[in-house]
Amino acid sequence: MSALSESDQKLLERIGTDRIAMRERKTRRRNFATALLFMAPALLLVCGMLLYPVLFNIWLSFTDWRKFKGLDTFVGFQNYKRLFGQIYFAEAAFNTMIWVVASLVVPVILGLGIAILLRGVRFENAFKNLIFLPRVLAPTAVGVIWFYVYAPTGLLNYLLSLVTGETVSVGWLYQANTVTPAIIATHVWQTVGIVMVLLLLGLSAVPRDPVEAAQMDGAKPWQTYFHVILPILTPTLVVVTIISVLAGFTAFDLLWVMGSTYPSQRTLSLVVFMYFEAFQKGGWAFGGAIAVVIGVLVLLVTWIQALLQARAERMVR
Amino acid sequence: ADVPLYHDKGFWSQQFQVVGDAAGEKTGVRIVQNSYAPPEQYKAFVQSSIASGSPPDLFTWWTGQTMNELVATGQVAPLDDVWEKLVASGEYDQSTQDLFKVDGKTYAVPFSVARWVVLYNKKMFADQGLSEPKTWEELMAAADKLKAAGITPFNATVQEGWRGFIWFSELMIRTDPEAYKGLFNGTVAYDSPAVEKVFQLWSDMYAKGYFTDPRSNEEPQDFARGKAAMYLIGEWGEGLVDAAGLKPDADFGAFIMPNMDPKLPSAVVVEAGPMVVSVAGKEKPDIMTALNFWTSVDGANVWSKASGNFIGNTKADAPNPTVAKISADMKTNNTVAMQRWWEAVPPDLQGELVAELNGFLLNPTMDNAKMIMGRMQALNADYWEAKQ
Amino acid sequence: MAIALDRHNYDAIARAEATRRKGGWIVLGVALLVSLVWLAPFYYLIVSAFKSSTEYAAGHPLALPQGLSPIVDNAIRVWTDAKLGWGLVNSALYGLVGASVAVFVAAMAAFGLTRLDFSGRTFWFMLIFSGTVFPFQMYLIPLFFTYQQIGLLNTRAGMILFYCAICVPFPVLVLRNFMAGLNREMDEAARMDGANDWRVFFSIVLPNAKGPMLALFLLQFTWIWNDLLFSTVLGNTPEIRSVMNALQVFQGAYTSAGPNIAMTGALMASIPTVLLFFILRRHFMAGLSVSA
Amino acid sequence: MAQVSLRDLVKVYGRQPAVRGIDLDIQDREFVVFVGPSGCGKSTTLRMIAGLENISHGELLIDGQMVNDLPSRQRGVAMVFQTYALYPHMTVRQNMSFGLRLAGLPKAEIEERVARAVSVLELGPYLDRRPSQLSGGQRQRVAMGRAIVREPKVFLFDEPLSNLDAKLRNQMRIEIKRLQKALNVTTIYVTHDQVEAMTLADRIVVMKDGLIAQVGTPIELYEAPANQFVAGFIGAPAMNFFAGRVEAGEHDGLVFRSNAFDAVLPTGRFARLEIGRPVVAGLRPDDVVPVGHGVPPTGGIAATGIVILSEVLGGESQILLRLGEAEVMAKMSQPRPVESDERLPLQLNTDRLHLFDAETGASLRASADAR
Amino acid sequence: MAQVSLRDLVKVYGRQPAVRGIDLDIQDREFVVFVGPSGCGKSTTLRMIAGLENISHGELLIDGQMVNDLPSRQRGVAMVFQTYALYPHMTVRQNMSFGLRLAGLPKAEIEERVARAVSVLELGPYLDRRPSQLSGGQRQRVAMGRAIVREPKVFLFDEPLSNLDAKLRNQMRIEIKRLQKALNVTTIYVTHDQVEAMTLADRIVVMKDGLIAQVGTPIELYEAPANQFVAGFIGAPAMNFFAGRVEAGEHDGLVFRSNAFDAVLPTGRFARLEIGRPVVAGLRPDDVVPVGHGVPPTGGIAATGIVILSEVLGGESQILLRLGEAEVMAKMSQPRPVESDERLPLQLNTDRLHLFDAETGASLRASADAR
Ligand SMILES: Nc1ncnc2c1ncn2[C@@H]1O[C@H](COP(=O)(O)OP(=O)(O)OP(=O)(O)O)[C@@H](O)[C@H]1O
Ligand SMILES: Nc1ncnc2c1ncn2[C@@H]1O[C@H](COP(=O)(O)OP(=O)(O)OP(=O)(O)O)[C@@H](O)[C@H]1O
Ligand SMILES: [Mg+2]
Ligand SMILES: [Mg+2]
Repeated sequence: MSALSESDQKLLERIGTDRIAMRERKTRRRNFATALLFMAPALLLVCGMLLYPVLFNIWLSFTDWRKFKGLDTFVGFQNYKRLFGQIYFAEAAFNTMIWVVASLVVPVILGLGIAILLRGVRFENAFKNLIFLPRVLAPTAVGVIWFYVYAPTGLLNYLLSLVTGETVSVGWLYQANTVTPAIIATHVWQTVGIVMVLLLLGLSAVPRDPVEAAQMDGAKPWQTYFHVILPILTPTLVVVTIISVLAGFTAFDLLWVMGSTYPSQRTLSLVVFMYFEAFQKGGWAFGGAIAVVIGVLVLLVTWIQALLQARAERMVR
Repeated sequence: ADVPLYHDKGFWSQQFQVVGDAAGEKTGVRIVQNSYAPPEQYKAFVQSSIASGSPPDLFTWWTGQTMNELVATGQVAPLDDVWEKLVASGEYDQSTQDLFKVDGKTYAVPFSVARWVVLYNKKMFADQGLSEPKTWEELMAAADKLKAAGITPFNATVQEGWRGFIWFSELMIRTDPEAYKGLFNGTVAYDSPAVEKVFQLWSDMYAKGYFTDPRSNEEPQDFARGKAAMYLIGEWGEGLVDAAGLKPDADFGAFIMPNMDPKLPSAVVVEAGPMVVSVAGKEKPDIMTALNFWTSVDGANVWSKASGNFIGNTKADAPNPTVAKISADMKTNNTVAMQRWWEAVPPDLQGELVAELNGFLLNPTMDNAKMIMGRMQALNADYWEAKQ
Repeated sequence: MAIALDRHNYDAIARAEATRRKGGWIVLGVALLVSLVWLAPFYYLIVSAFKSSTEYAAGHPLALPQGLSPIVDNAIRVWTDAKLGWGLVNSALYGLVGASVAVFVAAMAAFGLTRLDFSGRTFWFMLIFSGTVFPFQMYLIPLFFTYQQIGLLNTRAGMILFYCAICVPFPVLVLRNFMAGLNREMDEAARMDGANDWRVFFSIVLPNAKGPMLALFLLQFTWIWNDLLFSTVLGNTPEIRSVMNALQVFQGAYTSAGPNIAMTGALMASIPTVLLFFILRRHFMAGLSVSA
Repeated sequence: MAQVSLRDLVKVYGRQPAVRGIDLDIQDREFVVFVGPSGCGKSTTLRMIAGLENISHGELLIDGQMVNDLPSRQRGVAMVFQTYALYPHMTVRQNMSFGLRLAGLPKAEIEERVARAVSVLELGPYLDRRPSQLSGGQRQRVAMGRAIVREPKVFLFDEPLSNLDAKLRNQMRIEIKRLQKALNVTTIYVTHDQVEAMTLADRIVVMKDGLIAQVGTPIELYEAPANQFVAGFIGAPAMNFFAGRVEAGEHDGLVFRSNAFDAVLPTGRFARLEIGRPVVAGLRPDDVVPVGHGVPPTGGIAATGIVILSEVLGGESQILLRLGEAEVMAKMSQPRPVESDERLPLQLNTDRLHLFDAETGASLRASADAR
Repeated sequence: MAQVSLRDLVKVYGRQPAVRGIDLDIQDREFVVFVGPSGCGKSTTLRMIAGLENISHGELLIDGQMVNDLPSRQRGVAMVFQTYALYPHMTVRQNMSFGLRLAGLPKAEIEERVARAVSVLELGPYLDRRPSQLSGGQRQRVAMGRAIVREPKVFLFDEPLSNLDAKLRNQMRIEIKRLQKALNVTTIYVTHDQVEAMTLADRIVVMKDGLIAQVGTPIELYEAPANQFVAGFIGAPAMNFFAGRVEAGEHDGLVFRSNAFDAVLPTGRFARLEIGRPVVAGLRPDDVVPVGHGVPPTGGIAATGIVILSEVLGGESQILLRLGEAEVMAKMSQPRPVESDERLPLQLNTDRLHLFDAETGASLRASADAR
């Protein structure tokens, strides 16, 4: 707000700012009371069912609650100390990072590629629906399907046999070097659809004119994409990126179902690790500590998102 | 009156209910089964209800260390009075009662007592002119002969992620039962010579091609399809093979695996499924009525007919030919019951150790075995050290 | 005024132009190839569900089933073993009630947040939205024990209550953006027409948010339907558990349902959402467009 | 059918004044138009009258009753919004009857009132359409219909035509004029289009920076703007301005001298003229007449302009000229083609000269309300 | 600096023709404006020239070379879009230099060209701003700058001013005119604003339904419209039309007779007139002169109109009158207030009467290109 001119200051003095402020406050208070009524159900649900558990979780991560023992003793950072000292934790954290990065990079690049490919192609809608379809399947069902696709006698090996001409029986989900890529591929198969649809929506919202202007300016199609369309698409890309990252962080169902035969399943990601420690071994407090660590990481990412998004929007709008 | 029975054996819930209904008819106290899945959730449910001081009256649990932990809470009732009558009536053996003892008191009745035996394909054995092996040498000879005929001798997989210990514990028992027991209280290390010997043996058997692809997810079906001639599994597996199309007695038989050292007493792994009663439940007559029906000959018959499971009542009908045969074999050989590795090992180590064993199945070389032994022992040592 | 509009045979020109324009075939080819990759698992799923256990083991994965009868056996096995009937009923109940209550509650909150002028709106929004910022895993343990204590564990009410709550924040975000974009003068017109706040909400804003609300309902319904994590933790008895949870039976330690059974289960559990998607896919896509 | 009085109306947003004190009496059945540049506070004033904004200070009276604290619905006002603000999910009929239904009027009465408005506005064929199925002009009419059926005491319009294209805007402007004549309701109309203001208003209120710059009939504002701002704002093309000073002329007369032209100042037309005073003279393009085109002014002075640019508009053209050192816009009726750099003889109708104080911009006319 | 020739240009969308066959030769350095109602195919034609749409049929020649199949970048054309189409993520400088950078011009040259355009367009202070930080007029100038720096042979404009408000539109119109004069580049300009067309064009192309209705200089179109459509489209307020028929008059002359007025038809002005022929007469509002206002026409007939509505615009007013049974728009200069229903004596300048065939709308003038 610009500084007030002298005459405005006089005006304010004449009419008295306090009375105005009071009147505005009264209006706002009345509005607030009404708004609170409208928000009440949502607030109750969210606070009671979502925020309370989060606080509870943070508290319990500082206790030594396990198995049959009640929730009473406060042990400070002991769980965290134990956690950070564990080699399984390091492994799970590392794998989570791989997950996050892969489920960010691959679906976004692939989704963008497919979106560009499909734009305006004949039967665009049919293709779009097909690629989106896995998204409405439950991850559990997807996990079951792909579990058998990857089985030693499953579809993938069969197809590879057809290609190579000899029998292939790789145990994709049994080996350390293939299990993560295999599950990531499934994750990608499931999530590319939504990424693609979001990007297509973004692309269709890219105004036609700057693209045509670039064409007039002498840009070849790829230059148009690179110099004009993608920069304009940045806000959508940021949204998509963040959706992908969060999906990567919290992915559980696929890892649970598809990793069930992998000897070191609990190290596949932090979430699986937490589930093991808490529910398999009854280490509630310890599991709670892992959950808090995941929470902190997710908040960090969300925060970065907010920054990126603000920047991207400032750039384009 | 209805009494609830909580369990995590969803696949047997109908069968449980058959018994429950029969109890209702016979005694007026109907058992209503409540099934939970998966097991982790079930454990969490029981653990938290105990933590809050209100455990279910009647529920299934696990034997071994898991049972010890439960008993330690003081919230389940000893059932020695019940057992006194059961043993006195001659329906149950003392050895069966021993399966449920913690510090001298008995805390459970069985809903299943399954021996871990070798199922074998009778046709394959007949084709190769083989009969039930009585000694380790005969077993190995049979394996060699089968192998030579292009038949894989043994079926073993990592299906569902928990099966890795089966052969490990069996081989431990067949070679060094004392060391086997020592594994469970920290006195024998997982990288001790006794264990290494087992891994060597196991690895050699793999090297000879004795085992099927560990990555199959259709273990019982594989056996039924003739992918292997022998299948080491709990007696409850009989029903699965049956369902997969191979008929007991006619198509396949069962025997207890012989010991490597013939001087050792005959032994078999017994997996017992315990059913426990809370302290409060013990005071309720209906609960005890239900429990009594469950363990009675009538109850056992209904259950075995419905589920194919043996609960240890020797006066009851054997649920299937396999159980009958094994019971008879045990009697003749004075076979002793051994605790299953899964129940015997501290629960906190179960998951991690069995994962390592699965890792061996997938890469059964001695090099890998050495690494695995090291890692298992590291976990084991940590655990016992923390226990001090 | 008659200017001769038919100087040419424009149909002929259009046809000539269409033949002149080539290309597009390559793109179409690539698109077909990509969609084959997407289709293969579905094909695999469906043919597997049509095979008996022996048939599955005998033939190669892509082989067509020999008959239609195995699917009936498979389906019956899935239905009885998993008590799928309950699962379907429960999931439908949770999905319908949870998603519709959540979306309506969210609409109310979004109205309060966007159409009424008061200070600190961002704070209140963040408070509601913070419900989904944390990873879902953080809710598990506390909810489980709290539910256990207050007797909500393994009750339909408990399941519905939770699904209502977890499905609120995202719709609030979307509807807040949507309602903020609605013409405010419309409210003012209604107020000048004599409407109070509730009237404005029910008669003016709500009817106009129908589109996104339906889309959100669909998204949240599928989410609830597909959820495994919470349904395994909060509702585990056969009468309470959801369809996805019911399918877990085929992963139990003592069962050995073969791939054909497991895949039949996956297929049966997926049919409702897939059907819903095909019938209402335009609304699904619309939902995505408001969320982006 | 009401008088509306604004007494020192002030609106402050936060600490920023948007309306700085408006005093105005609007007569019963009067059509008052607020004009002014963007951001000058027109809409804010209107919205205070409508009851959509709190009044920070001052009083608003409708028919003598203080209504500052009455909600909109009790003020007897109806408003037509720039965006029409139709309810998109209701049909035309429902849109128009919504307010009446809320008021709980009997069904028959509602139907009758709607029917009357529909026939006035010729909306018959569209009654069951949704707003999205209507053209811009039709929507505009529905918005008016919605206001009409409520039979308000005061009509408020906030730039109701600015979303229409030029042709439609002209047409709807005429319709609004006709309607107001027929209904005879006090009307306050906000626009920033001066053609609308000129053609519709009984009185125009020109606003600037939250204050009234001048109130008057269209002709008054055109002929006798009270200050340079109004002079420049009203009339298209805009008035030409020339900075200069007042100097002594022959016969005790005064002369305006600038780098464009010198003109003898008619006696009696201006007041408070001192010699040497810096002033700004204003001359409308209509008063810069190329010789031989249009009505030659009876008085005035001759001059020669050099054509910079000419724009033919058909029946007339607008010509930008260099006159001395200044640029001047002239209007040529019955136009002929002119070339760039052509020297064009002009007659400047200095009888109609305006003079403004160079500093304050206030008009120096003898009597500001003389025609 | 190029000639552009359109030879029977056709565009068909799907099966729907948008442009139905356009023949036109545009001279080097000529400023040609396409006007016409919405949807008549103006933009489509322009976009075919730009290379943004495939040409369905016909030939497009630039400097005699057939360019139908050349991509835009090889045609030497530059375009200014209605929405400006600036790259939102680039600064003004980057926007302007983008095309040059793509073309791989040396840095120094790029900078020089941009600097030149910037100084012409007075964009200096905004070079490092993003489009979102600019006002409408500034964006418009950047869009022009982007076209200028490429030094194209042909400039294309698609309604470049329609997103600006009235004041700015006038201002930018003059700037465009100045710029084109300075740069001297063949220019094709699309608008549906006839003031823009009249003021900017060397020649106007009036389009209707995908065809050319008339091509000519602004004055030609105004004075001698080739058909009723052009007559009604060009000129504001629009020409008044009167349906009537040709009848025999005194001295072997012919008379136009309608329910508004009768007029003797000047000999020689019209061709192909048979007695009894149904025709439409056209008379511009400028030629309906209230007696005592404006230049009294030398010829013409007297009549009396009844005022329906008058709109004062300051220096003139537009008056809607009832004349006989028809409604007529008249222009009154040096206006005085008139009342509704006032009887207003008029002079109709029937010397400037237009006649059109009632059926085809074609002009019945003796020589369509005579002034
Ligand atoms: N809600 C608000 N909060 C703060 N300032 C406001 C608000 N509404 C308007 N203003 C400010 O008040 C001043 C007057 O705004 P108003 O909308 O009345 O202008 P206007 O004359 O209607 O302009 P326009 O012709 O652009 O509609 C402007 O400076 C504007 O920025
Ligand atoms: N991409 C397209 N697909 C189908 N029809 C189109 C397309 N673009 C334009 N048209 C149609 O072609 C006709 C001419 O459109 P065009 O945009 O050239 O009109 P215009 O004269 O520029 O109108 P305006 O003044 O509204 O811009 C219209 O009927 C329009 O609907
Ligand atoms: Mg406004
Ligand atoms: Mg256009």
